[in-house]
Amino acid sequence: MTAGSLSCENIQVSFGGLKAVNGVSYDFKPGLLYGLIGPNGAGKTTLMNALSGHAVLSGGRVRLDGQDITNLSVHRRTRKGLGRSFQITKIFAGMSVLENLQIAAFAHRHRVQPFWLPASRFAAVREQAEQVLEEVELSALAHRPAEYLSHGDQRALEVGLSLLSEPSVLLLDEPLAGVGHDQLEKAIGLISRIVKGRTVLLIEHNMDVVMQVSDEIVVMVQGQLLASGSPDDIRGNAEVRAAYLGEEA
Amino acid sequence: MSTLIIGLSLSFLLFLLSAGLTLIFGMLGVINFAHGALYMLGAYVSYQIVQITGSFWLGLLFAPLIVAALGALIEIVALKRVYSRDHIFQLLLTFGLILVIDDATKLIWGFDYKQVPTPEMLTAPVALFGSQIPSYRLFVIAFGALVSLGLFLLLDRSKWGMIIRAASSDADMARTLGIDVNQVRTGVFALGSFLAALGGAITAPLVPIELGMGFSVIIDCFVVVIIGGLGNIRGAIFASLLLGMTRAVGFTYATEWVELLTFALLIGTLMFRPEGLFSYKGRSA
Amino acid sequence: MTRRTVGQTLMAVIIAAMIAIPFFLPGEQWVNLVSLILIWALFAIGFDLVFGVTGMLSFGHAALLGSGGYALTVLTLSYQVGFLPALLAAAVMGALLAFCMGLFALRVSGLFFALLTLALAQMVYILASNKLRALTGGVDGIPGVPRPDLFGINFYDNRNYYAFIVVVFLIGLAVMALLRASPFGRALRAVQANDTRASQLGHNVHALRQSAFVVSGAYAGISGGLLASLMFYISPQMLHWATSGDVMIMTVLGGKGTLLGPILGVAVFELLKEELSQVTQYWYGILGLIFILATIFLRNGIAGLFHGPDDQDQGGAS
Amino acid sequence: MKRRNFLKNAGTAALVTTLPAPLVRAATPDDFHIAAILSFSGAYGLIGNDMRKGAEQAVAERGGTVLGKPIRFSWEDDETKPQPAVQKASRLLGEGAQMIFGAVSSASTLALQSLSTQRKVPHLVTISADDAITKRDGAPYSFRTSNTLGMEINMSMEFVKSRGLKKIYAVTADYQATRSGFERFEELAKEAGVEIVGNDFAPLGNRDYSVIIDKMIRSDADGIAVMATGNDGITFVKQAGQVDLGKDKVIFGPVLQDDIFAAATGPAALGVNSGVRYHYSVDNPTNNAFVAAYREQHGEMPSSFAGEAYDGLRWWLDVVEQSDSWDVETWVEAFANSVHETSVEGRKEMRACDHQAAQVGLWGEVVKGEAPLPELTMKINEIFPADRLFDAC
Amino acid sequence: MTLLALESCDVFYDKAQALHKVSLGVEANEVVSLIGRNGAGKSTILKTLIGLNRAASGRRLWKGDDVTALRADQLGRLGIAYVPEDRRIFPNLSVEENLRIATLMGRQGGWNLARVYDLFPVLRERSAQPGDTLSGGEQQMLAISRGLLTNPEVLLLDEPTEGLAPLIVDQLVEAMRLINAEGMALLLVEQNLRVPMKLAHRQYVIDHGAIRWSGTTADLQVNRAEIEKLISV
Repeated sequence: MTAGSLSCENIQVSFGGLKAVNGVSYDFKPGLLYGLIGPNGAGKTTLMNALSGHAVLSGGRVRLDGQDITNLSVHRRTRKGLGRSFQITKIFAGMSVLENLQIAAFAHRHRVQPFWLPASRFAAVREQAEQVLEEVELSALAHRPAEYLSHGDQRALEVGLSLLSEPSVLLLDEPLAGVGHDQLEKAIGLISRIVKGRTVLLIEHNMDVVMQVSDEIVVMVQGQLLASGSPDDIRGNAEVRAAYLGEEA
Repeated sequence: MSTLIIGLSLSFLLFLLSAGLTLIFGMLGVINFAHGALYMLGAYVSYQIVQITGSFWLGLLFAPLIVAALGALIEIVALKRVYSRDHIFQLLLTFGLILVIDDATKLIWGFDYKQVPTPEMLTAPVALFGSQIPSYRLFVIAFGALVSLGLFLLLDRSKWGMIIRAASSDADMARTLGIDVNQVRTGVFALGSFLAALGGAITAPLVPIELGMGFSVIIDCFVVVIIGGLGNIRGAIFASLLLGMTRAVGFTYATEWVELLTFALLIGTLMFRPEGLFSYKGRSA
Repeated sequence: MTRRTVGQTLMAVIIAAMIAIPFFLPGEQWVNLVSLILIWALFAIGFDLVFGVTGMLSFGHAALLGSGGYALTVLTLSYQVGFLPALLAAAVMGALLAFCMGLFALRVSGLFFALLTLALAQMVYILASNKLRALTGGVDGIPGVPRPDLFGINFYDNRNYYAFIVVVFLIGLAVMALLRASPFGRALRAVQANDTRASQLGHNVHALRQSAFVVSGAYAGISGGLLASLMFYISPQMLHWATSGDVMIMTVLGGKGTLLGPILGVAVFELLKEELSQVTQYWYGILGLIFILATIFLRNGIAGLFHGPDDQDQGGAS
Repeated sequence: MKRRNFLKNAGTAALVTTLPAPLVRAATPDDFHIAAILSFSGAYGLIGNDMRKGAEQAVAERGGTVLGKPIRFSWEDDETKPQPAVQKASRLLGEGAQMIFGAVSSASTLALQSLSTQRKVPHLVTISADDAITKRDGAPYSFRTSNTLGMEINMSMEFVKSRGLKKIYAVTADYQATRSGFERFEELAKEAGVEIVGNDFAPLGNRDYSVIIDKMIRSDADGIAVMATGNDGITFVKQAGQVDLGKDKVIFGPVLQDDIFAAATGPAALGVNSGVRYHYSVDNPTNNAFVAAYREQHGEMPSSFAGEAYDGLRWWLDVVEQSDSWDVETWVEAFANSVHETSVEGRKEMRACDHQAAQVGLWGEVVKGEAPLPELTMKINEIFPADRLFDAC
Repeated sequence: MTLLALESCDVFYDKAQALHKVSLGVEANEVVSLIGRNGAGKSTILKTLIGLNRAASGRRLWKGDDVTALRADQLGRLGIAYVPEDRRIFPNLSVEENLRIATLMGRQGGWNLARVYDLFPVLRERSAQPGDTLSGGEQQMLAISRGLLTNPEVLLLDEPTEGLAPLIVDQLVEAMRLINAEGMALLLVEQNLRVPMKLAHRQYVIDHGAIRWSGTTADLQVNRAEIEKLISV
């Protein structure tokens, strides 16, 4: 079986009385890029949290490559090949860009973190980190403190961090949010490069981008799936247009 | 039966001691390590007032007010500057305050023990349930009940309570409604200091007044506050009752285990509910 | 970059000078003072692994310090164990107690963690001063804690014991420097900077926190053993929460999250204490005032002075 | 860089360890330097100040000199904690202090004791009462000139017998010394045919005795023995007063009350009986002279802490003077076998076997005082001879 | 008369610039809407107007006076009310307390407790319940009522209809129309055109922290295709 299939069965997440995700079932097939769209508050990020283990399910199951991961902790899911980036940038402040990536690489390569040698002595890790650095085009900024990067570069680093666990499934939460026009091309290029060979679930509000890069679009409204299909199908879907533009369906 | 009465008096003393601590945490997110020092100060100031006026009641009234004013000053001069930083800095600052308050007390009142006599009208014991109950204990119960009731009315029913609750749950939103959150914070810290000093003043006739007294109560306060859930006044009263009753029963049957019983209760609670019996996100202030 | 290097070098030079002074100055005053500073510094750098690097405020480190002190005392006095094995046992004891405390305390985070460690340590304090008095000598403690008996050197001479402390300290410092620079140390910093992200990258955050606490416990245990031996005496006072407060004050004063900062913090604290207490009996209050001012105005402690205002410390506070 | 540092220091260390120990005590120093380690802050801060006054009186009285050299005190605050006590004493011994005076709390004193043994420096204790301080063949350089808890316990039982009490309810601070004190008391009670109808161990530093007091009220005891002192004792007596426990039961304890504690307790202290270490009302020429000089100097009556400090230091300095030597061993030898005929409490005799002064025991009751006495003061009712209080050594 | 305006404001979050030289204003008695995608900077503009964000440069004006330096509570007392996107109902206050707290400011005007209960009768039914037990739509009504009870001259509404059922949306739109009819200016933030087209007199289109288009609703109707591109699929 190809690695990278992710399936949701009737996922439910509630906060207090509010059902943020209400019965979502969907099979994400290996190797495809899914664009997850929907109006604000539709539950997109919550769904992603449910998949990555950051939200507690009140019902339903999550399977990765057929294996039930519903009750696994976040770091165990990561080790099974589920990677993720966050909507709000979650890089490690106080460390350089390269150090950030090394943190990720060490996590991937060592179950018990080595304490007997300085981090700088692990050439393989460094190489891997540098490789990703190149991939996300941040090589020139390797030694810059991460929090001093421009917003766009921080987002790129954020994506780079997710890559180091060599995930078969990658969840990207608004990797382009706040990226300026000038950097948009570069960012899109980055995303299209890294998704190769992976199953990707992408939350993104820039419709041009979503439509351009996605194989499939999944639309969520009020905690439920409204529609799914090819970008063209979705573009022509009246219901979806109503959800966005507020036109009567 | 007398155990019950004594347990109640222990409980209300504990509640009076810890109410201010949990109030300040609930509103400001600050763990006020200097709470014990303010309690001690309350006892000393009430001693001073008793010395001057000869009236315990004036001490009980004015000592908390004076300490509250000092609390307000501390908040404005020092604490205000570190709200925006990590909680740890606020904790550190109040830790430094202990040292300053302790030495200032030493400077003003010297080393020797001070004492506040039991007020004249409460010296005679009362025969109840076949035992002699000190009338001062009964007063403590009544006063404690009154203060907790007053606190609930203030927080749950009054305009000020509404403002305090609003500002503690969402400071920015409260600001847009015209509430000067900075002033509210100063007020809450002053109120917490008031309660600490009230605890000191009411305990004064029961114990010798000395420099170490703040040090010894703070751990009890923390235990109450942790069991009750940080920042939860209702939880604090429940935890005080639990602890007070446990101690009364413990003193009756196994005095030498009372101290450990307190911690057993704490650990038991935390095994069962790590964030206290009432988590501070709870409904009441 | 260069500024940081210059700052670190400067700090290292100051510390090296401090260590060297007792070797060259006559009289025992410096020997005693610096001995104490180095032992506390060892305690503080261990504490900072939890506090400054991993971002957990432990208010229970006194219990770890004391447990090490008692382990060494009881083993050497009651079981005639040699000093070095007993010192090792002190480390193990500190680590073990840290592990046990961690089982409870790591269930919560932030201020809850601080309060819970405080309560747990206070329980250990009460046990030691009361219920375990057969082992600990109760409130009065145990006098006559021995010093090392090695290579035929008389370590009861404070100068010789000082040399011993310096050796242990430097080993401890080197190990800590290595730990902090190792992938393990990096991972701890990542946990502090962003635990959600760290776990997302595949780090077992709970295990990392637990390990940091355990290592820190070992440092505290060794420091406790050395301290008991320096004083020839141990009592539950070592376990009192005020001791936890002291090490926290020193660490913040020196600069949390830095390797050398806490050492400077300890040195300044002890020096101030030494000097102020000669001048006024209200020195604790003055110290408190200095500490409050430092909290308000010296965000990154003394180490921050060396690194300049805009240079965040390595730990990436808050 | 770190590695180089390490090597350098290790090298220096190795070098130093091979040097001979440089400390040889000068034959005749410039002054007689006393390392006075007392509590000026913390729980016993009050005591330290009084001890200092008493000690200074003892020195002033002899013109500030011994063996023709000026006496110099270094007053250090141990914060009522053992670690600072040792730390500060170590520093002073490093500077060449000839003796240690202190500390206040038994914990600090025991800590100083091992330092004194280690450094072979005489150590004078005038307040700490823990029996462990003067054990048989114990610390060779430590001496105690004041009471032990053991003798005070014995005194308590003498009081029980003389008062004809038959049933005792006890409360004991949960602390090593007081626990053994209670055990001793229990044995003595058995011998004397006195029944112990109850005992509660209350935590040290307990702030609430109401439940225990309630149990006492309900009991048929005619005597209440309080094996606790300081805060614990004051708190107990204060709270007992709120139910008039003393109305039909006699409250007493080995070190329950003195003038200072009574002042802290308030009216509830009236009628409470206690062993007293020293009291200004003891009538003998030495004491009368001391009290007069002290009152002139400080405008108050000397406390038991001041009196004991004065008495012990005076005794020690006399012995040193008589030894006419700067040799520590000579002093220790002489002091171990000395008798203090003119003590403020009467006669004291140092026992060579355990370095404990055998002495009379004062027993008193809190009564109302008239000026110039404080409002509440101790009235010494009995003076027990030493042979009834001390077991053979 | 321009009630409330921003003049060339730059706003940063940490080091990321959220607003670029934004200038806009609300006239008395006017309904103005800010439209844009998620993350375009609309909420940031509102927060800057009400004083919860500090502008790195530029000015805030109230009836022509410079009020850049005033704090949020002072601005609130001038007559600016804010209904935030996530409603921010005080969870530990009852529904009625959530309303009464707004009246403490003491500004006089046409709105009182009885009138908001008439406007949203469901709130009267729920007046004793804790604020966070309301449904999303009820919370929105409560948030709007809370804003009204300060009797402001201008009410800032951040996506008041987001995530609500069409029926509730209609109810809210009617309410806003009524509020405006009584003379209160509204500044409305929306992601889509549904509500603005019904209510607003003038519109600003925001993208990437800057104003991309502004004009009357009639103008917008003319350029609708172009504007939809800026905000949607």
